[in-house]
Amino acid sequence: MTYLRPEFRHPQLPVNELGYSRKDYEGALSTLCAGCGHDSISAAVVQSMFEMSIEPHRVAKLSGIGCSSKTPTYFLGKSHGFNSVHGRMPSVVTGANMANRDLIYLGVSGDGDTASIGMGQFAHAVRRNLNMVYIVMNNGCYGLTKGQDSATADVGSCSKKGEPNKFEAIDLAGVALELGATFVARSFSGDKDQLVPLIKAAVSHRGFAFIDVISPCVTFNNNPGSTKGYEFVRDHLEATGTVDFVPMREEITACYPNQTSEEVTLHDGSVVHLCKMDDKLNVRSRNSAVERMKNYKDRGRILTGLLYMDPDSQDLHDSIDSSKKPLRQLGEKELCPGVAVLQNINDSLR
Amino acid sequence: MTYLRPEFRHPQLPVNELGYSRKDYEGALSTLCAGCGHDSISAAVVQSMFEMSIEPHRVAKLSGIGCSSKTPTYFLGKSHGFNSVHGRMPSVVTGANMANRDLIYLGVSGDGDTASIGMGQFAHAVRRNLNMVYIVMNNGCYGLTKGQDSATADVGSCSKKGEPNKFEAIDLAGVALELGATFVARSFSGDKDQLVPLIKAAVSHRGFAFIDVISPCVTFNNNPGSTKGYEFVRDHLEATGTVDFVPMREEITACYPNQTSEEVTLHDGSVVHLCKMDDKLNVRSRNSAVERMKNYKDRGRILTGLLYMDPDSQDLHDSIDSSKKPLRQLGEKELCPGVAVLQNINDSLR
Amino acid sequence: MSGIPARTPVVNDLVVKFANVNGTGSASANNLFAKALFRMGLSVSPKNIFPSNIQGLPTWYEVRVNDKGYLARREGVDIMVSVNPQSMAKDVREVKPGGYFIYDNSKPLDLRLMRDDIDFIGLPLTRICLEEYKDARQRQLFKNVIYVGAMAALINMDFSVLTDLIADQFKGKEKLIAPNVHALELGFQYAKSNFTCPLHVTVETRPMGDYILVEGNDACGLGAVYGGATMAGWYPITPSTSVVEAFEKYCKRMRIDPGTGKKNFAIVQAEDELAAMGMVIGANWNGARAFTATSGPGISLMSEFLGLAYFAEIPAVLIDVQRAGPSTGMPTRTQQSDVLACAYASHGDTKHVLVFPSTPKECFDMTAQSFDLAEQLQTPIIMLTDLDLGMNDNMSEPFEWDENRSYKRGKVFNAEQLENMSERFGRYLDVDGDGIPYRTYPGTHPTKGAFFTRGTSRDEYAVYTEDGEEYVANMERLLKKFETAKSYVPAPVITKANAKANASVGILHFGTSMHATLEAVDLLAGEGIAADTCRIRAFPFADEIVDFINSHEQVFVVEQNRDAQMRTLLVNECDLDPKRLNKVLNYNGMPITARFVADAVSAVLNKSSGSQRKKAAAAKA
Amino acid sequence: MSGIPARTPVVNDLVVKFANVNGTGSASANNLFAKALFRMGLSVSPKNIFPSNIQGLPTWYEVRVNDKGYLARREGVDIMVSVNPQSMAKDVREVKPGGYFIYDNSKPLDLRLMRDDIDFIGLPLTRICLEEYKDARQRQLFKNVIYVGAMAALINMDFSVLTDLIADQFKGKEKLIAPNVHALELGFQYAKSNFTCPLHVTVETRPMGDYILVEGNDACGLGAVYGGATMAGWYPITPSTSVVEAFEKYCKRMRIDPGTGKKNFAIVQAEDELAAMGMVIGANWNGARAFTATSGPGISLMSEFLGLAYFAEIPAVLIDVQRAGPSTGMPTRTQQSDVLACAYASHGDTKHVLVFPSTPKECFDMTAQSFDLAEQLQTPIIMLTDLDLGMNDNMSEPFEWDENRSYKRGKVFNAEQLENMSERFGRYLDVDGDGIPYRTYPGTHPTKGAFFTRGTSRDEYAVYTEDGEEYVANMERLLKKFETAKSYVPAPVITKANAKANASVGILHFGTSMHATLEAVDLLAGEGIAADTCRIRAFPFADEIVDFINSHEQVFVVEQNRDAQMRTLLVNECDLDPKRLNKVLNYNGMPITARFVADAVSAVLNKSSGSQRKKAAAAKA
Ligand SMILES: Cc1ncc(C[n+]2csc(CCOP(=O)(O)OP(=O)(O)O)c2C)c(N)n1
Ligand SMILES: Cc1ncc(C[n+]2csc(CCOP(=O)(O)OP(=O)(O)O)c2C)c(N)n1
Ligand code: SF4
Ligand code: SF4
Ligand SMILES: [Mg+2]
Ligand SMILES: [Mg+2]
Repeated sequence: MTYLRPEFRHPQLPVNELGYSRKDYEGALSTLCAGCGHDSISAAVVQSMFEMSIEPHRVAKLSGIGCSSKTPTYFLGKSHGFNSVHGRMPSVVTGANMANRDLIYLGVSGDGDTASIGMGQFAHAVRRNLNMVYIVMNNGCYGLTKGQDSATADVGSCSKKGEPNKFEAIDLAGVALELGATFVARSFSGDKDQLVPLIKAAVSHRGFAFIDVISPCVTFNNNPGSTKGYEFVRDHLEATGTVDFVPMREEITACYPNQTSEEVTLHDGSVVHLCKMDDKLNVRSRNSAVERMKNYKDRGRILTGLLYMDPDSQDLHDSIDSSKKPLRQLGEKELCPGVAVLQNINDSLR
Repeated sequence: MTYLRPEFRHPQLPVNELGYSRKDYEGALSTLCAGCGHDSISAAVVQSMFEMSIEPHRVAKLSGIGCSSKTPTYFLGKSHGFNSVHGRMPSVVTGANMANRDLIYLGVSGDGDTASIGMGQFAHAVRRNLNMVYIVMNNGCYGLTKGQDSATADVGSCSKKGEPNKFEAIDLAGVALELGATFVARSFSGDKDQLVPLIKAAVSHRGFAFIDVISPCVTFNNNPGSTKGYEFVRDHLEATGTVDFVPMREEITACYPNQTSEEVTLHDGSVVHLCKMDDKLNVRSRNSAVERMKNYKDRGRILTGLLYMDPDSQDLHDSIDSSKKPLRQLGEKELCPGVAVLQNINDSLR
Repeated sequence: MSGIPARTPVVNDLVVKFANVNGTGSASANNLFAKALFRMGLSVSPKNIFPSNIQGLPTWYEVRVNDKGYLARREGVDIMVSVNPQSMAKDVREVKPGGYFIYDNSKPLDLRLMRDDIDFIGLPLTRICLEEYKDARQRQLFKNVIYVGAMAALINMDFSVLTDLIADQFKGKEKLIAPNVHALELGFQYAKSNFTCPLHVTVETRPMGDYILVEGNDACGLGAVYGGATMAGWYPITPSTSVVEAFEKYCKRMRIDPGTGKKNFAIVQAEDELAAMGMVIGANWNGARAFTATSGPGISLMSEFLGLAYFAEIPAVLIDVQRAGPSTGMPTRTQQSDVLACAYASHGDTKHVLVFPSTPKECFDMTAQSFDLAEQLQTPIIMLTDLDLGMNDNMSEPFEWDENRSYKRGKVFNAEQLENMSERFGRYLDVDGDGIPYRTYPGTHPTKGAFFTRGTSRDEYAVYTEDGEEYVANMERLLKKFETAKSYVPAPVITKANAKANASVGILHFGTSMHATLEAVDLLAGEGIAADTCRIRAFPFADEIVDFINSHEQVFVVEQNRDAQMRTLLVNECDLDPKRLNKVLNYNGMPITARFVADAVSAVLNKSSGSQRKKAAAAKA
Repeated sequence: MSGIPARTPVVNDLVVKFANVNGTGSASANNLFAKALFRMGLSVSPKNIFPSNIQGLPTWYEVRVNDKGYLARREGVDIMVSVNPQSMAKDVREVKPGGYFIYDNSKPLDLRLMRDDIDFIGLPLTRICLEEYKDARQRQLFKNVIYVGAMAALINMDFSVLTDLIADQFKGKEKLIAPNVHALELGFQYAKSNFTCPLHVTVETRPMGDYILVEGNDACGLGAVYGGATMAGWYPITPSTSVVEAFEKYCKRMRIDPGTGKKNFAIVQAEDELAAMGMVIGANWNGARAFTATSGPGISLMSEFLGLAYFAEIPAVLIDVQRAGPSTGMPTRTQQSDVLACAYASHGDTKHVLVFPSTPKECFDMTAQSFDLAEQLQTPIIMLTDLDLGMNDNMSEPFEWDENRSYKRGKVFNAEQLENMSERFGRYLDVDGDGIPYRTYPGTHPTKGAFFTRGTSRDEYAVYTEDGEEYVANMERLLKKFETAKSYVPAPVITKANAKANASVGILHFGTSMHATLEAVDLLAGEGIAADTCRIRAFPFADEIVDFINSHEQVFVVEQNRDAQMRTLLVNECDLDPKRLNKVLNYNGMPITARFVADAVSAVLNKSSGSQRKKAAAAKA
């Protein structure tokens, strides 16, 4: 049962460079629980794509299984989407990306989908530096199967069921850093101001851009005692700084006087500008990111924002040296060696 | 086709506390290639178990699939063994361990078996701190399928096929540390002096004890250009220090004057004594281990030896608070609630 | 002018359907309704029809009530209680002519929905709640209780049964009793004072039989406790999740060591289904009884491990609560469509023992028995239940346990036996000629009985070999073992229209197709067709099943999948002519009904008698 | 006294078997031997019999030679060339009476091995090498070439063919030619001077037909290049590894963009088989032709994804090079035992299109065609080959390619079509009535044609629904599509003993059972039994196959697995009486032989004619 959003056109809706309004980036009406963090992330995706003036059909959105993995239905209704199988979205994106390197690949997953059943595929998509944006909507539980603890639940955290979780949390950003991810960020579904520029930077990054977004499950894991509930997260957040995504040729805004700033120029000429709150962080250094994250964690704080990026990384296509022209656009002429060549091969086998 | 080792008894063979000779810890004749690193590791396992006077039948040895995973046939012929399926040994050990917490679980795997197909299961066995010794015989390639690069192959490393590997290596010790492993070591199949005490310490550790052993594949990945060949590894090794495993009640030997030393007492009273060559390492600090490993790596060196251990960790049985008596020894009386209870249940359902 | 057909009073034969929004707390009120009817001594079969979603989408609760013992779904809704505007249009259409559509008339009804062949009964649910309650959550919750109260008046339910139930339900939270009873009364009174109560469809108390009302999954979990399972490795997936949850619930009550307070069980939520199955195999290999529960996608993922367990001969218990299709294919609807995937799970030549429960009592019995079977046969036992049985309250005979029963642990040599053994221990030797070898647990004896477990590249002593003859001998022994299994597994249940002779029609069925099939026999009898039935309870198939087929002229196989999977298995494993087996297939995700079965059977009979008539006519011409 | 039976000269009919140690470089010498016979115009069918291990265990190379075009294995070794002391005892036993056992007599032979019904021929291989070569590696390598030289003398091979081959083989490394030829000569001369050459079994040149000698896996890789595959996602597993390796080899030659030097292909070694299949699905979904290759365990692991691709209707090509059992179950032996696992892969109601090549040429053709089929039918196509075909050199007709052929990309709307479309695009609408809907590639059109891909919870417009009727309609359309597939897939190949009438015996076969079956027909003819054959080349089954079965009295299905899996599929999908189909099953891991097939057939015929006789006798009595 799906509802199509009632169609009404507002003539004064603001439009972007392409002449599209935000509506052109929306999807079907969400069927998630009212207040679910995931819906805010969908909204941030809409906002980012709208602001970046990306043609919706140039985006392919893929996901695994879970409440989080349902969200691609709820944004970018003009993009092709693929709700695949549980934990295996990364491989599907890998294939899709190999077929056509010219689209933007947006993968959406949950903490169950990524940190449990999907751990292997996640690790290897990172390792290959697959050119995609990978968003984990991290609620520390399995929403769609009614709230079991996931592997990102903190030890001692209590979901609605009431039993404290017994195992150490897997920190997906930490794992991504360890495995060589070239863009790593963490955010919170409740912080759209931070999330939108992060998504934009991730889209512009060539390579694997990972955003771990803490996204409370209001139905099963938003109670006192849960370390992934709105209240707890809001109380324990700290940001690396404010991130500004500056498209090519636009001017960079300054930081507040007492902040240091760092700029990273992306391969397409756009710039990520970070006004740092934590001036010990060096976003171009993997070791620094690891150290800062642990430092905050040891103090019981959650460090959000841009953690690390390497704008000069080689993506999978670069590594395997595949043609610039998307493989799926190659014609029969380019693909089929023809009769004469086959004759030679036959001769070599006699 | 398997050969039984020719049986001849040497009356003067040295025996251990149990009166067993080294022979009692051996297995069938190896069918690996002559010179394969894996055989040296098998020998180190035999040596460790012999020296620790462990009754062979108290050990269960399990593995996945690969040349490395074949080795359990070649040591501890009096132990039960299980050659399971590719990449899934950790889950089989988990079940086995749940059934009987009193045996010693020795898991053997390869870099393909662990870092590729087995990544997810490996990560979760670590996370649960399953009480086992997990040895990866790491040759940077898929030996049994004839030498494809594995995910631990260094970028640029060339196997016998001659093509440089394109992807960043997964550092399994790094991953284990990131995921919260409570005992992490790295060694080299050619360094029995280092490997034997590490295995002994791992056996004594309660929790997940991980040893990444670089183990050259002489047939497919021992050529110049390979960073997992004997020569390269020998040239690039550095050790954290010399490790001494000291069973309970024995005296601890001193270090050389210019070395600092660190001692870790295990839950069974035995002590791991580390004479440090790298005095910046603190083996009780996870962050220190991570930092030191990266430090050596950045300098193109391979740091071996004991990297980290937490002797007070809770293993999976502790976390779930299961009975001290092995579950498989519980009798029908303890397991079956009986007729009267069932009657009550029926009544509650009317 | 009303188009309502003439109504004659109907007692104890109705279908009531509640249309709700999921996540609004309607479940407990609806359960209250069904359970009250159950306590009135009636047969009830409530069905939850819910979306793959947590909150906000339409969900239905359909209760069929009768006093004939019928427990299948029945088509045709007599009374629709509509509390979800989202699905109202569809819901109105579903009411059968002469039925009732009960709705919240706090807002006016969309007139386009009106039908003149049914009655519309408006209850001002929202208005009453607004007046009575202040708290938003209470307003939402009690709305559901109020319509149950109204239903009590409308169909003449025993009100005291309802209030007793409320008292039972809130034992320990007595404060909640009064407000709930009050809500019931609000509805009851409103209906009494505004409508002629009761309607033409009513219920009446009957003597209560010896039944319980429980979800199949709950019974499986309990069966695992009684069956001696100490380990469960699992991964959440609807509709199987509640099996392990029930196991945990009962273990926490009955498996805490009284001395130490420690757990005499271990439950590990795995990282995925491959790992869950690996854990089960590891634990069983090591001598514990371990199991897992999953649904379709899990079966696919477990298949490599299932093959290994088959070849390496490791016990394992796997409960497959079937649902429709892939993860994005109606995961919250019921089907029996994993029969083939389970019977032949894994690549290569494999066959697995399957058991098929039909009721919660059988879920309990067969789960417990599966642990015996797995260890006796040293192979995985797959129990095939489904969403309908697993997640709906099912009426069932009560659970039973024989005091004198003891676990059958199969052929395992202990330390003493090994010590006294003079010959060489051969893990895969067919010592007894039944195809079942002896095993040993790790750690049993210092020098004897150790062996190396692997697939099929080994001889009878578990020594590595790639010899073709050894391979063939082993594979044939496995076939022999499968043959042996026939006499261990639950026997089929046969019903006969006439005790002394075979009817000409024979209907095979299994699992949740049972209720519809047995009721269909009565419907067919009404049409003058006598039919015998044979309920398959296990694979490999007992000889009685083949006999049943051979001794009936027209044979039908009732199942809830598209591809007639059980029929395939029958044909293939019993070397039957497929033409002998007519298909009766329901696979829209809704539990099958008796009418569906009866119609399918008589359609075939009519056709064949038609063609016989034609043939006869042709012969005459 | 010699027990050697009387020998009469035999020309062009022998089996030579080389017993080696793996990892000692024997493969290239053995290949040289087989290829020389091939170039002499003879039929050769070399079989590698190797362990699941890299170095040091016994390995055999068996070459059957004849001039009748027979390409199956044949029982009975005429000449055993034994260079492996490990397996010598077994190897001596295998020689047929009157045959020869050639061994390295540098060390004395163990006298206990002696048999008096065969000849022992000692070649001082080690000694010659010690004398001739200094380098240890050379000593090992040339030992193998020397025995080939000796064989040339012993069975009268054309020596110039061997030297030509050496020249071809070392093109570019000319320095190596002379020492190799020298080694050949050493063996040749030694045999000439020490034995009466030739033996009673010899070979003789025949006119060379239009054949090639190549491994099936190589042909698959080449077929993927010609078929337009641009992406392969794979995970290494014996015996499928060389499929993707061949694809890579040919791509590197023929798919490098001449302008940029970039690769017009992408090969990704996945982390496991689940990922490999996911990649293939992703790439095909996005409009590229992509494939994977695997063996049994991979099929198990891919089954969830295969189900998704079936329901979501995504093209995919999967090559399953079959082997025996689980990972630890004879992975280096051949079988045809994944037929059922592939046909019904995944939970739920699924069916997959299968193709079965029998020769390298068909590997090539069918791989290329599979990409057309996958896109035309929008479903996975699984090609079932096996270790025997895939990893052994097989004689085959040469590869062919029709200049005028063009890729059939199936029903895909492009931007222009979408632009001009007035009606709403429905991804799963059955527009043409053949069950095959239209798809679009991501990124095609700014506003039209986008859809959301998921399993079955959707309507014809790919909009989410859990409606039961939509589900059923979709599932039935999938059946219709499967019916349509019948006319797309490769047709069966039928041979008839007598062109004008049907023989009473009909033999069905597929894949690598072809050679044995066709030869068995000749053997049976020798026994006075006429048999027709029908080679199944695809599932779903064409009507001709059913006709073939119906028009033969005694029908046999030849296959290389225990459970008669193809027969199951036939019975089930064609609604056949299983009693009509006799099983001929070989599953010891060795390629099936003609003798095995012929014996199995005549055993059944004798039994049934025996029982007919009995009946006749009984009738008379
Ligand atoms: C193979 C498989 N196993 C299990 C499931 C059941 N399942 C559906 S969603 C889900 C977990 C979802 O958790 P997460 O990814 O964190 O998403 P959330 O719902 O929390 O957003 C599970 C286990 C499935 N669909 N497929
Ligand atoms: C499911 C599955 N996929 C693939 C294989 C084939 N296979 C056997 S061993 C192996 C890799 C072994 O590599 P590694 O673990 O590094 O062991 P090594 O041989 O190098 O010691 C593979 C891919 C298999 N047996 N099972
Ligand atoms: S269950 Fe949790 S994660 Fe799922 S939609 Fe509801 S709030 Fe969101
Ligand atoms: S192939 Fe490599 S890993 Fe395997 S046995 Fe030989 S040397 Fe060892
Ligand atoms: Mg989650
Ligand atoms: Mg390896």
